[in-house]
Amino acid sequence: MLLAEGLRHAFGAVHALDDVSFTLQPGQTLAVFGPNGAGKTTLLKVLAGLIRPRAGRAQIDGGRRAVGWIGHQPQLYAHLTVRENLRFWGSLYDVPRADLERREADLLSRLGLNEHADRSVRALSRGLVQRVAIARALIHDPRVLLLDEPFTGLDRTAAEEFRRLLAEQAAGGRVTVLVTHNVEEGTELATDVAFMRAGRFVQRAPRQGRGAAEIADAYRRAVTGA
Amino acid sequence: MRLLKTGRWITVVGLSLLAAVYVRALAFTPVERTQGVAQKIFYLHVPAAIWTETGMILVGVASIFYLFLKDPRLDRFAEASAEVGMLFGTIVLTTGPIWGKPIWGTWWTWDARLTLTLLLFLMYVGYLLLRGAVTEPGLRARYAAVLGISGMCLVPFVHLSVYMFRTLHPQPIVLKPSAPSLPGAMLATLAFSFLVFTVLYVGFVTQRYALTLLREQTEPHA
Amino acid sequence: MPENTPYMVTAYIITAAILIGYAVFLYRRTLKP
Amino acid sequence: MPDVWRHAWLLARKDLLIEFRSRTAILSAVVFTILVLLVFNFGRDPTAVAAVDLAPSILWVTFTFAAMLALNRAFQLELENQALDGLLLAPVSRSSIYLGKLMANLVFVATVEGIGLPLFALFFNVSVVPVLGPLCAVIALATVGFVAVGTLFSAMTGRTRFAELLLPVLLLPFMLPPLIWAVLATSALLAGRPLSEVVGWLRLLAAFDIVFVTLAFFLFPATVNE
Repeated sequence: MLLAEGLRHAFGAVHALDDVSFTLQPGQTLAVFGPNGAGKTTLLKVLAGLIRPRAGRAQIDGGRRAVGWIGHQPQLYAHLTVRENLRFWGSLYDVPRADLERREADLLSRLGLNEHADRSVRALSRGLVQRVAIARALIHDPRVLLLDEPFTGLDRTAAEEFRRLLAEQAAGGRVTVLVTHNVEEGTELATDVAFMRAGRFVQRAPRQGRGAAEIADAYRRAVTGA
Repeated sequence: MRLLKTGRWITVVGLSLLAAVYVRALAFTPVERTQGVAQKIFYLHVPAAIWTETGMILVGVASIFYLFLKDPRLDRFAEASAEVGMLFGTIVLTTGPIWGKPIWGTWWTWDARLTLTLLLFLMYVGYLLLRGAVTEPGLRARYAAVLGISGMCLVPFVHLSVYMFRTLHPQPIVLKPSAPSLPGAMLATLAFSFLVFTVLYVGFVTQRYALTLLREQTEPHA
Repeated sequence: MPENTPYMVTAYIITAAILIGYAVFLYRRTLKP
Repeated sequence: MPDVWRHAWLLARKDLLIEFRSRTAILSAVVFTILVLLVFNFGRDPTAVAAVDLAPSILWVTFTFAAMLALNRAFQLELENQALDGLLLAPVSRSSIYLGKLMANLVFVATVEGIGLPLFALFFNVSVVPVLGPLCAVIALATVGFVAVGTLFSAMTGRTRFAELLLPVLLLPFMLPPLIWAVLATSALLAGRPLSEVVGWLRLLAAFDIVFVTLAFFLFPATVNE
């Protein structure tokens, strides 16, 4: 379960977060759309505990141990192999050795990375690296998944495949918060949608099966206040 | 704006007192027997050196409080104190060799006070360079605070290493724990000069602080 | 000890120059931040 | 506390694994050390200056450069792919990241020194063996001093624009006290002076290390926490 209550944060005079509150239950995926600089990444960083908010509270059951992060930067060590990366990040989250090996094998096969397991990350294509990033974010079986513009830098097919993997492997049974400025990419995954501008939720509503086009339209109306 | 005015006033008072100290040191203080007239540089060199060091310690103290309180005023003060400290360091590093030449025959001597001031000067340069290299205000303030605290903690070690290294400096006349062996008149002039440098430090820091404040208000960052 | 005088005079002038210079520098900078 | 050390060791092992796999940095540092030793050797007129007089300075200039090389790259690995954010997300205390990086840097510099010292003794036929024990103590203590402060500063300069230039400027004043004591201790040792003279400098070096490792341990979080 994820709870955000009255979150406020500012960098000097710029208001990154202006009283943001919401709660998410397991299985829910909130997609947050907003222009660049609306405070989306700050929101994610506050939820993940990277930034201490000026006011308000962000609370995740299980604390930092239960948070997985996938961003446009894969947060992997290029010189290490895929397996070494997973082993290293897993051990940082104090995953016991036996579980670590089992989860590693399971993730590698589910994400189709078996034949790349012993290649160094540097040698992999952008699409494959994103898959390793998913594996890295799931190695410690997090209850909450935070996605910061994960589709950037992926071509159409890779993005499509990446979204499929996210839907199947990642989002199931977890609380997920996806942040992006590109409405098309985020809509399929979302169970709830929120529009954010200047650090505030201008609108938040369940998706109710609305397609990307409808959401984009609602987004334009909400953000421009038309 | 009020701060700026007070800063200017204090500086004006400081500069006029400086003229008074010049007159007093040159005309009304007896000439020292062994070093002759060159000894009069002592009245400027020593107070400037004291404030160069005090400036660094104040930067360190302000930085410690900044890390706990995250109050931008402390960060602005630290920056101002560093810049003014470096200014006084320049005075020490120019008057020092000028004083050393006639007395010891060499422009640069590895004596305790000069080496210490040289190191302090390098720390100030590093501090201001670091501030210049980081644009994001919050990050810059935290980095500067970390460096400021480290700088302050280094000062005692510099004292240790410099005094142990062979020093040509005549035993520190005034700061000796036993009675200062400086005749009354000279000691009074030195105290007066120290007061002047204190006033100047306060005046400069206030103005420099107000300048940063003005700059932040006129073009707030995007 | 007349031959020491030029050193002393130079030092005094430099110190005054630095202090007054910085005061003027600050004054001008605070006029247009 | 044990967790801090365990996580630190994980981080250090990862750094060393990468370092000794790519080996470019360690080899270039060693070659650089040899180059500096050679330059001193040919730059000296053997008849005029006895090797022993110049030896301490040569040794410490070489080791200072080796330390500087290591420190310039200290956080390079973390900056690729934003791996540092990954570390900050993990339930790992910020100070253990510092300790891990400190250990990795110390091993790196110690390796270069381990190769540089015998070469130094060879090129300048300085009898190092009789005083090897205390000499290694001096080297170890001084190196910990440089690297402790250097690791803290490289965490800051790594992300600025001209990192390579800024680190030496920031570090220079902090290297001088340990350098002065190390050079004095080394020259006393090489000149065959009794051990009692050297103990004073060793104690100063130890004091410097304790103060600055502790200081860096508590200051490092401030460089990464927002």
